[in-house]
Amino acid sequence: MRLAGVVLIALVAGFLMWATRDLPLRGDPQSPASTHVSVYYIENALVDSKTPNMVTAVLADYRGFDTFGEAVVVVAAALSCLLILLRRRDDQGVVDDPDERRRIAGGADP
Amino acid sequence: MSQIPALIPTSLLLAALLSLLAGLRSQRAGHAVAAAGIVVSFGAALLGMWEVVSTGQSIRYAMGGWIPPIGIEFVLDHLAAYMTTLITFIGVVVIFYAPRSIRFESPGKATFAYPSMALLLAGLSGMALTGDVFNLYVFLEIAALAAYALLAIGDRGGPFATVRYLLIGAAGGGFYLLGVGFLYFSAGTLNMADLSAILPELVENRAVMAAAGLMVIGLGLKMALFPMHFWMPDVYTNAPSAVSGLIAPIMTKVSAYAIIRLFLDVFPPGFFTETLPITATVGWLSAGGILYGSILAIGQHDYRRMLAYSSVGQISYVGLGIGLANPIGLIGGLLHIVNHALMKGLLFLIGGSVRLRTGVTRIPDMKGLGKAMPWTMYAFVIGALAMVGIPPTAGFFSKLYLLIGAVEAGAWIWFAVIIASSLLSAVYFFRVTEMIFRDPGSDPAETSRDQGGEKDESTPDHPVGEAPASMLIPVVILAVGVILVGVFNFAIISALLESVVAPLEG
Amino acid sequence: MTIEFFAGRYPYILIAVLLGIGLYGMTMKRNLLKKVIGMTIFQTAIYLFFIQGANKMGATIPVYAEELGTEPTAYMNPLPQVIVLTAIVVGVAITGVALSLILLTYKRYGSLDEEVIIRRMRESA
Amino acid sequence: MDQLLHSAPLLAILVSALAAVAIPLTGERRRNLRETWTILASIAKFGFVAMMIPGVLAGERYEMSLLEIAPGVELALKVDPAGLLFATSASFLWILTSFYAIGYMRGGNERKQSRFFSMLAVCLSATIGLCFSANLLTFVLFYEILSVATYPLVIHAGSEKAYRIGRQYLIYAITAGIALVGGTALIYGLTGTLDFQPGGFLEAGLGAPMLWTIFALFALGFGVKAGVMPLQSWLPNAMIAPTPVSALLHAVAVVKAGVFGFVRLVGYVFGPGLFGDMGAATVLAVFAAATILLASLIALTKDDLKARLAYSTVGHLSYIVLGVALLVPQAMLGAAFHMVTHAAMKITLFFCAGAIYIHTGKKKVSQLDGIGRQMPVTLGAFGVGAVGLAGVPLVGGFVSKWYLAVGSVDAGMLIFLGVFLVSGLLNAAYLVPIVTRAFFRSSPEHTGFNEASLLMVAPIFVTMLLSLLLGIHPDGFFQFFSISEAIVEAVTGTSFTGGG
Amino acid sequence: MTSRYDSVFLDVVSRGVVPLIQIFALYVVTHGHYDPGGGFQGGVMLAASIILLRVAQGEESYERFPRAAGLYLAAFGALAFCLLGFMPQLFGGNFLEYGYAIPPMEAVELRYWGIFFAEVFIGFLVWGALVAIYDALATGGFD
Repeated sequence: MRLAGVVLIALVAGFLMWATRDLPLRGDPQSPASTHVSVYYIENALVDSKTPNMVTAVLADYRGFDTFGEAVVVVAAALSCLLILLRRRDDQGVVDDPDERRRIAGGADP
Repeated sequence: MSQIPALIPTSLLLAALLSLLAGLRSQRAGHAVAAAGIVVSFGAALLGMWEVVSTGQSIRYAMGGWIPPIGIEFVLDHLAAYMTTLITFIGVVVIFYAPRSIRFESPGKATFAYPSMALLLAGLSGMALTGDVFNLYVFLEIAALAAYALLAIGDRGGPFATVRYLLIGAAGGGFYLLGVGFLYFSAGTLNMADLSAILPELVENRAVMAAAGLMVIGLGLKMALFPMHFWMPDVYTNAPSAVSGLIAPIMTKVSAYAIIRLFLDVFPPGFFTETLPITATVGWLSAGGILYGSILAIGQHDYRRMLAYSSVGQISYVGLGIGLANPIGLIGGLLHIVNHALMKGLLFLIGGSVRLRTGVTRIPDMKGLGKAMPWTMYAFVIGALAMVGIPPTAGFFSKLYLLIGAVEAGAWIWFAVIIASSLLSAVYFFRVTEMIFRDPGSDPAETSRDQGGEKDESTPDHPVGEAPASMLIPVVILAVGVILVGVFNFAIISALLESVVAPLEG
Repeated sequence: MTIEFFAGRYPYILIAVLLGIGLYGMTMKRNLLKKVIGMTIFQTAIYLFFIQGANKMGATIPVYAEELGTEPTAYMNPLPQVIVLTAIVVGVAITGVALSLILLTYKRYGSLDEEVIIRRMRESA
Repeated sequence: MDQLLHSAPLLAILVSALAAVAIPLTGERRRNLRETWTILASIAKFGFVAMMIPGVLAGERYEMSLLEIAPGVELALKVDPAGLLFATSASFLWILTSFYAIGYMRGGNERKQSRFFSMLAVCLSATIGLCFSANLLTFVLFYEILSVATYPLVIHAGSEKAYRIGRQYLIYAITAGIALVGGTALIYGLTGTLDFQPGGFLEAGLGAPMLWTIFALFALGFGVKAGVMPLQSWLPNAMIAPTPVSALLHAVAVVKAGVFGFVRLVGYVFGPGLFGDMGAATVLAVFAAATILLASLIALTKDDLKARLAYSTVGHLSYIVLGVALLVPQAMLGAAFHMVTHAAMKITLFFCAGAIYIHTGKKKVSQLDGIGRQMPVTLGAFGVGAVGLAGVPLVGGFVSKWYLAVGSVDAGMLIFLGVFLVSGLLNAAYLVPIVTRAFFRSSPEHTGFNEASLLMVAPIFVTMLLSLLLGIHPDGFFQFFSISEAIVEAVTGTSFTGGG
Repeated sequence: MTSRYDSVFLDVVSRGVVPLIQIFALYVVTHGHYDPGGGFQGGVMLAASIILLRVAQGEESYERFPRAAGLYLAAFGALAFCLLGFMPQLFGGNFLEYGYAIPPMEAVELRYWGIFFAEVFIGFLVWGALVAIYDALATGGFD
């Protein structure tokens, strides 16, 4: 089982190495990634938003929606940690009281 | 320019944040805000669907006004309209169901649960709408984070089950991101439309093949494709019912949807079928998953665990639709997304109602509930019939299309698998149906068999009755939905799905 | 397999190895915390993959400099950096949630060993 | 009126569906009102069905398409002679069964009566729906609804045994249903159409393996309901259901749905020509013939009255299947007509069995000595039904058996003629002694005239009269014989010059 | 003296270091246009300063930075970012299309400020969220 796992992982790593044959060489300035969309960012960041730092321009403007999503991820993480770890005494009763649980379980909607 | 595509996820995000702030003051206010936001986004999704269907054009929305591929694009096309409507609809139903159930099953967690639900829906609808492969990853993780938290707040085993899910989910997200990397470094863009223009020249490129493989593996992990499903039963067994009712119907489906989107809209035609045998692989794994899930579901004593195993099988139907890769098969798979969402949501919510009233989660203990909770149980029967695939419920038609697709593809083994699994699901669902409509207490020997599952100590001292209105109405809505989708399935197909599968024709 | 091949591609190989190590930690280790560490290594490998792809020989950081103008080859590719930034934040978020879950698991079962936890789960059920 | 006539197929289906909803809503407390719904619905349904008979005989085909349920396949209704024949007999007998069931349920003080009447109405809706289905998908749809809706009726008793039998019933029914869905998908995938065509629409070009697969799936699907051996074992067990159910569903509606499926399959999907050429007809005929003989033999051994009748049903259903499988016009005519005559006679017998049970608590044949003196009308009707099933002239069974026998001679298969004759004798052997015991042996228990309630006796009397009428003047009652002829004409293209 | 270890060194050093960290963090947040940096990086630093306080001073730190503050900060930051995204929609732009935010102003200028505020909001958000995560973890969780 353990061996099978190691073999599988080795296969994944080997697969990646196999696939990198067709990736651009390290630092190739003519790679597709460096010649297609990114050129626009480099050439226009300053013109479009007076921002010399292209990373910031891409981050907050061109792909601002990613960043917005990312911000939501952070909030979601905080919210998740609180949800997992904390318990709030609800404004509608004490939470661990069996009587309260029974009250919630029975009867119609409050 | 129509603002609808942006409105669907952002109204949910806004609702989540406001609900969080309001919830810190009053739990009820928090719920109201979250519910309002979900209803608004459901309205937006309906409007968007109306617009797409009536014009026949997809709505393209450039985020931040940057024309793709410079910026991020949201695309509300037929398929996305289909998914967002489904996602937000399930959201609406569950959010109204949730308060009572969450307060009972996860005391003290309600305040943060509603914003998390809204975030989950936002993430999923964002995944459905985005036209950018990296943006999809971001929304995938929003949905995943919210889901981890929501799934963990149920029973005792919840956190541990969720850690395992989280590790799988992180691996899935990681593989997907790695695939995005391979794609980006080969093609130089992240926009789906742009990619589909560039990739045909790169068909022989190993990196592109690796990208496709990695992305599908990643999404496959997320969608619980057999044999990567093993986290699912534990997670659903320990999650609060309202959460299972929200997550089980839509979460895995959206990952399946993402695979379909890659298959149809990103990679060149034939890439997933001929260059790399991805659809066939997905299909075979799904065929295994269908049998595995259906067989294991039979042996379960815990209602939720049974549903979880059945989910393993049911999500595989969608996978099988992908595997068939012909128009009618894929229509079957896509239709099954909606069908299964409604059925599984219905069944999980019913489990929650039963638990609220009786504290029971094990099937042998459900004896005689037909008398005590007649409406809920009739809804269960509808759900069970749909699961088995009895007309005119929704389940019948998706299976029929899958069967037809299997015939057209000449996939006789898959044909046999679908038929066999229908039989198997008949076995496990009628077992429950029979149990709930029996007279209670006629056979004490059967109730004392004990293994697995938790029975709450707080056995009810009140007479067990019908679920409260806030939980009954959502259940009834879903039950009616199951039938309506079945009867009017062709309207859905001709309005939305036929144009989706059009690239596969000829 | 020439020297140039390795010269141009050694980062990929290293990254693949790192990824393998991370995966090994995630799947083979029994301790939940070690699994999370493995997950972090796995994610790091992915960040590195993006970062090395942003690299251009002889280019500088993507902050506009008067003397370089807007010559695309003079700056590194900003987009992967943005992606990595986002991915890192996502990774941190996941790690935070994972730690919370592990904390609660430990509280309930008194162990971080997966098999021990599973055994205790069975016992209590 | 014309408008009404053209929407009659749909109305006939909907009216009982409506009743099915109204019945539980009315509830147990106002049971007279609840029973009114059943009666009204059954009469209305029969009215809707019957009003189409003249038109259909004149060559009119009432068609309706409701909505598209799959690409190129609509939920469509089409009234043709075959469907009409079945629909008329089922809906007419529902009226009688309704009265009878009210008497039965009240007499026996049964539980969950609302569910019972409601589900019965659903079953009838489904039956009429499948009669009028214009294509295979609509047919399968109603067929599955019928299977599932029968389940609550089977487990009606609520005992452990009833649940066990219900489970068995469901396994059979669901397997059959899924086989049908599979077959339907197969046909659609291969041909792209599912519409029934008189004379069939499948092509020999599909190749033998594919045709045989289709046949196997459908034979499994219909064979279960039609009780063709070796798929019959659920049917005798299902007799645990209340007698009105056994009478109407397990002697007429449900099981005939399977037989009717074979009619559709042979006549409207494969077409007699292709069905005969590929050799499936012979296979089906052999199975049916074996079923006839075996079921009759088993029936002889059964002491439980309903079990004996159940095996008799198994045998007689195979008469029809055999008649269809012989593929010659005369045999098909006999088969079609036997659907009606068997329905009339068998429902009489079941009604009698139920009346005896409710009135005296007797279930076994050996307990019936002398009961004829106590319940002469019931047992008299039983006698008529019994001799009719045996094929004695002047009762309906004779006419249909005559044509079946003639047909087997026409087909040149004298062995099947032998089967018919032997089984006729066996029929007489297992049914007639019941009557003779009842009337000619005496028992101290049964003295003095003491019939079951009028609600039960009246339907028995009516069905008995119907059986006789069908034998004396086959075309006299709603022109069943003419309709049967029309079916055969449509399927085979032969025309009959005169009536029977 | 309520710090956990009652160490003068710890107390003094933390008191001294925290403001420095925070000032540098604010610089990083606001100077993202010109240098590597921005809301995420600066926000993390801000959070780090608070966490340092928490570690060094224990209970006392809750008086300076209350338990609930993290969550509020995160929620308000995200909310502000969200509203920033909605603002252009009021004037006919798309979501996050800063160029439309305030019609009379020049689009380039608006984008500049849009980026700036986005970074600032993100800074607050990350600050609050990370502190909230730390606080939640530090409680050990309620079972």
